[in-house]
Amino acid sequence: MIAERWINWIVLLGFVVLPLWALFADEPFTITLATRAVILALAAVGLNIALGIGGLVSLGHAVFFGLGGYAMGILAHHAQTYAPLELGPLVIEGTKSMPIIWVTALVTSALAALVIGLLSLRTTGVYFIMITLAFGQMFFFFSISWSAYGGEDGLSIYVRNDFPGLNTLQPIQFFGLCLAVLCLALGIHSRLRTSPFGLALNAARQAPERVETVGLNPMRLKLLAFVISGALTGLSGALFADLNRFVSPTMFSWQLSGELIVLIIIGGVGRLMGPVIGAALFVALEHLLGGLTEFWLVWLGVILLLIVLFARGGIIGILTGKAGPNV
Amino acid sequence: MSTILILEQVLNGLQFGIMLFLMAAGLTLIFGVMGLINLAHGSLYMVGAFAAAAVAGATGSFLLALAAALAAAAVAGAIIEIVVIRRLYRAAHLDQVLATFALILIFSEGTRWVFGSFPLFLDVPSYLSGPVTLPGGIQYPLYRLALIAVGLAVAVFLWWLTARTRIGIQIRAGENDREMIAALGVDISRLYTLVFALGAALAGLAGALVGAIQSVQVGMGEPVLILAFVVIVIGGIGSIKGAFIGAVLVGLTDTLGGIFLPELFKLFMEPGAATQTGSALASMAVYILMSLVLIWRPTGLFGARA
Amino acid sequence: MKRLLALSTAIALGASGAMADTKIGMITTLSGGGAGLGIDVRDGFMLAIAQAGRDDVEVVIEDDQRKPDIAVQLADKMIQSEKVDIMTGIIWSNLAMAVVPSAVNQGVFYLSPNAGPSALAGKGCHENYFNVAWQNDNLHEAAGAYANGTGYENSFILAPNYPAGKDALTGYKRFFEGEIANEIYTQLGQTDYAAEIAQIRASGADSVFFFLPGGMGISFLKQYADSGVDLPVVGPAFSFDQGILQAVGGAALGVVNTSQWSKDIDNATNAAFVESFAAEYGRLPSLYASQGFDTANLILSALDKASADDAGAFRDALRAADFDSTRGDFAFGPNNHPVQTIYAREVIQEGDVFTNKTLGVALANHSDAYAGNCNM
Amino acid sequence: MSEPVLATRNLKKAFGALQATDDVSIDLRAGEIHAIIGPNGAGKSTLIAQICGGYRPDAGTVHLAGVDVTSLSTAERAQRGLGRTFQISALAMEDTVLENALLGAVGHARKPWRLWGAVERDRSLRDRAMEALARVGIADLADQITANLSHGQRRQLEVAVALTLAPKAFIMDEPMAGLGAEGSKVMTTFLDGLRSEAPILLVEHDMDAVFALADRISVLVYGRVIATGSVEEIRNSREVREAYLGEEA
Repeated sequence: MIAERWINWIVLLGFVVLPLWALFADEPFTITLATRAVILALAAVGLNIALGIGGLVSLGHAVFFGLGGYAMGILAHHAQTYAPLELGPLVIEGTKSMPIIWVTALVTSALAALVIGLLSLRTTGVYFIMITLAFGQMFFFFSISWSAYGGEDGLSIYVRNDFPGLNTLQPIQFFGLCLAVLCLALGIHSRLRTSPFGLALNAARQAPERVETVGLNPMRLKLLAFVISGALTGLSGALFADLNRFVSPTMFSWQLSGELIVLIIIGGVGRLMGPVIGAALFVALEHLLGGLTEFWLVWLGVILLLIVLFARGGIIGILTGKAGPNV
Repeated sequence: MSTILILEQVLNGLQFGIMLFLMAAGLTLIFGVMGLINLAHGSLYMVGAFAAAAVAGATGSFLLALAAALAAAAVAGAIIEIVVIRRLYRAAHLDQVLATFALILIFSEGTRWVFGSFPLFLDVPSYLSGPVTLPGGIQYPLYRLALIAVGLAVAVFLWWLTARTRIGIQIRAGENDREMIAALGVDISRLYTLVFALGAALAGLAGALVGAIQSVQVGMGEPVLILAFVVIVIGGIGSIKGAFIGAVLVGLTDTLGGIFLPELFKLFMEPGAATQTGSALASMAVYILMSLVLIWRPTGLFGARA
Repeated sequence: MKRLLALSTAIALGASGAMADTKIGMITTLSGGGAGLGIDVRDGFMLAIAQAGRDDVEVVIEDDQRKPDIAVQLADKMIQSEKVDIMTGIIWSNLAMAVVPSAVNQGVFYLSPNAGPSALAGKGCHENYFNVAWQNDNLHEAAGAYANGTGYENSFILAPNYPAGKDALTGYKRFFEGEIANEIYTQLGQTDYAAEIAQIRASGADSVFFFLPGGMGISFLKQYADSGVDLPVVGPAFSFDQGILQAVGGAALGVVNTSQWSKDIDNATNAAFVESFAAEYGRLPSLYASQGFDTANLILSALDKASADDAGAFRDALRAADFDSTRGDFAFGPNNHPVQTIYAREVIQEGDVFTNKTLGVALANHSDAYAGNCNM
Repeated sequence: MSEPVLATRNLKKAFGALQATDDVSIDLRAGEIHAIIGPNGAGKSTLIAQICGGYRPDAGTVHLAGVDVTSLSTAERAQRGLGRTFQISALAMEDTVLENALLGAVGHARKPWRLWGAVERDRSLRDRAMEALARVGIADLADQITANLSHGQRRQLEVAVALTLAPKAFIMDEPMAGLGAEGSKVMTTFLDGLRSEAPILLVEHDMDAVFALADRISVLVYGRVIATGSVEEIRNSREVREAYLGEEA
């Protein structure tokens, strides 16, 4: 059995070495794949705060992913058409600057998470799963028929947005930027987990009545976790949109919410690096199996099934021999 | 808009609701008895439709096709219960979601593997095709009336099964307390397989019945699965009565919303924009309904209070 | 089928040495919902490649699962790693919008075998983007023209509430001169049309135009046929192609639909195509298959004149469209979109098989409404 | 006599036809242990839930330190000085013993919104938690996973968490259950000393412990308090013997 700490460092090291190898071997697509894994991992790290620590099984996190994506799409669209966004008296100039887009994505998805959380946290268990799904579906159908920003066709951005001091058009530089953001999010997760808030949140998942009797409100703890979680997933949405230079309603789809959960479970629920390992494996499987057979989704299904049935605690669970938290 | 048209649309809403009920009944039964979230229920619906299309194509008999749908879905249900689901009863909801999500992938692509990528043909039998004239002069397809009748019959059957039979007593006991039915000397795992197969058969029946007027294709189960979940959540998970009322509510909301919301917006917007806005809102309507119900009653209309 | 796949692999293997002069990347939908269309395009395309018997052309095929982000990722792979010269294959407008603009901006040629979003025909046109199928509005416009010719005066029109649906209704209205009884946007993926059919019955229209691709169209036609409403129906070919018709069955009989291709269009290329496709794959070709076939032949004809490395010459060779199309005359307009004849077809039954019979021309030498906005 | 620390006045709660608590008025005075006894189903758990905020009473009030807290939530009552232990352990089973105690310290310090800085490195929180563990005698188990504790050790941890809150009044639901003879003795001694810190409302089935500890006893039968008095008075009450103790005597 291997200590979790070692696994974490090895995985991070892998994310540094592999793209560097790809750079020298002139395999730019490998870098693109790695970037995709990093961004999906970031989305799942966000979800993991709500799901893994707080026990909130949200089947609607695609809402935040999509909002982040559209924050990027809409701002960059207005910048590339030189037509400011007019909201009544408020006129907003479009921008191609990543930091501004990121802040917009964070704030928008945090606000959405606050509202959705306030309404959804009245419910628990399956009802919570389903009400978050319902919010996801609302955003999905709205975005499909919202013709101002392309509806189902989505929005194409012709050139990737800028980050001061970097040439984001270079795959390796954009990858590095995404990896840095992921590391920051992992830092947040790890600090949060051991902080007084994390302790209380973790207890609120396991024994909410205990948390109440020490004078804390479990619902408010979960709400804050949901907001932080939504904001991080929103940020990943903005990066994902920049990776593809494209946003569309599929970012709001319930399958995407499902995939984020899948990533976390593959890696290990509630583990710091669970989502990262899950995302890496998922992207690798998608790429390798997809190359082997048209019916690769069958095999993906079989692999997922085996993980649920025989590998409680995901990959990290297998490697460390310790089952993860019970959600 | 004439009264007759409005009445006809209400009938359409009811009919759509009853179709949803066929799907939701099995889902809520399985959740109520075994506490299992079965995302693969839509796949069983698809299995029923494909089995019916295959048998109808080979024999030309719609009744045989229905029987095949029931049997195929029940068998598929029993198999996945024994092979996979059985290991998940004590697992967290999260594991159930993932495992049954995996089953969707396997069923959908497996079906495409076997039947190919093109939709199959399944038609309304000649003795049920065409419209009939209802009192008030409404022309209504006979087949849709038959669907309503089957749906009501299934509702009565389920009521009878749970309220009046030995199995029903066991099922209700199982909802409350697993140890208790063990104490009653019931073989729990057999009961569970049976209930799961019954729920699957209902989904298969729904798939075959609906497949005759819709498209029998891979992935047909997913949209209706989501709606069925909306239905049982509104009704209160585990409650057959809740599923019925939830289904009718969702059916009416979806149908009438699609018609009246665009008309409503035409009152104060120009027609083209009103149609689009109204339709957009209509597609969100059932989800808005569900969130409102849950905000008002966090365990649905007839769900057990926490 | 297996034989052909083996063949294409052999081409790929043979070409992976120094031989590969031209590399074509095909991104299309081969798994999940809507895979039938992608498979038809691929099979039509590969049939033409196989018939050409060239060993200097390599085709790389990838499955986009109908997901825009996957399509973008595959496009990156083809451009960055495979270094393809030409790309093709995308079925859906939303995926095309995700992939095409950035691909052509990176100097790759893109030939669309199916989607033709208006944004890429007008202001967003590009010298490296060629559409070998149709601009999205074309078949709908032809349906409007056909409705005029038949004397319809009051149409009930419906389509799903998404951009292609709006384009469809706009296209129909652009050519239809009669009244519009009602205009309805249904939900994307909707399966039950009882409410819409009731509205059609009550509307007082004399004809129905609908655009409901895939399973939506199957559901609508079956339910419409069963409802007893007997107004004539017109639609674009998408709900009446060879793959779908067998699933609709008798409900589609007699319905008129518009298409730039039909298997009975009388020319030698088409006859040979229909026969060899059926022989190779054991099924009748669809319009998607014909589009794939034409796309491949267009590429091959251009390669005969110029190497894809010589972008200017190759572009001119493509624009000349000097190949035998399955649909007869084929030329490109100023925005690299087809100028072609669109036919009205009727669904008939030949033995056990439902198929289409050409009725006549709906629109001759038709271009599109956006060409004027294109400044290339 | 000074004002009681905790007082219920005419509490009523019904579930359908069942009157779970019927006009219950109980005082808890500074420095005392007040035991609530009664047969199973007498309404003890419902009474505790109403005192702690789990149920809203149909009628009546709960006062804590002279303030009406009837309309406050469980958390707010805890903040005002109500320390509770559960009959069935409600602990974060995946966490360590220390983490459970730290949770109490976080609650007491009202620091749940600190998102930064490891909780275990916070000296004041850690000291508070360790001190509580030491007082109930499980400091050596601090790094154990709670799920691995014995039943009795979990009871001790329950009490330790309540201690970290430094409450004005303790509500203890069967703290002796599952402790065994030796453990009961230790716990009895501990609670005996604790009453000087804050009074204890004790629900307990272990009659030896009750008689050893209680200053006063209230007897709850069918949701009603049929008697309140000293140990001697309750032992000698004919009514109580008939209704309850009679069967055991």
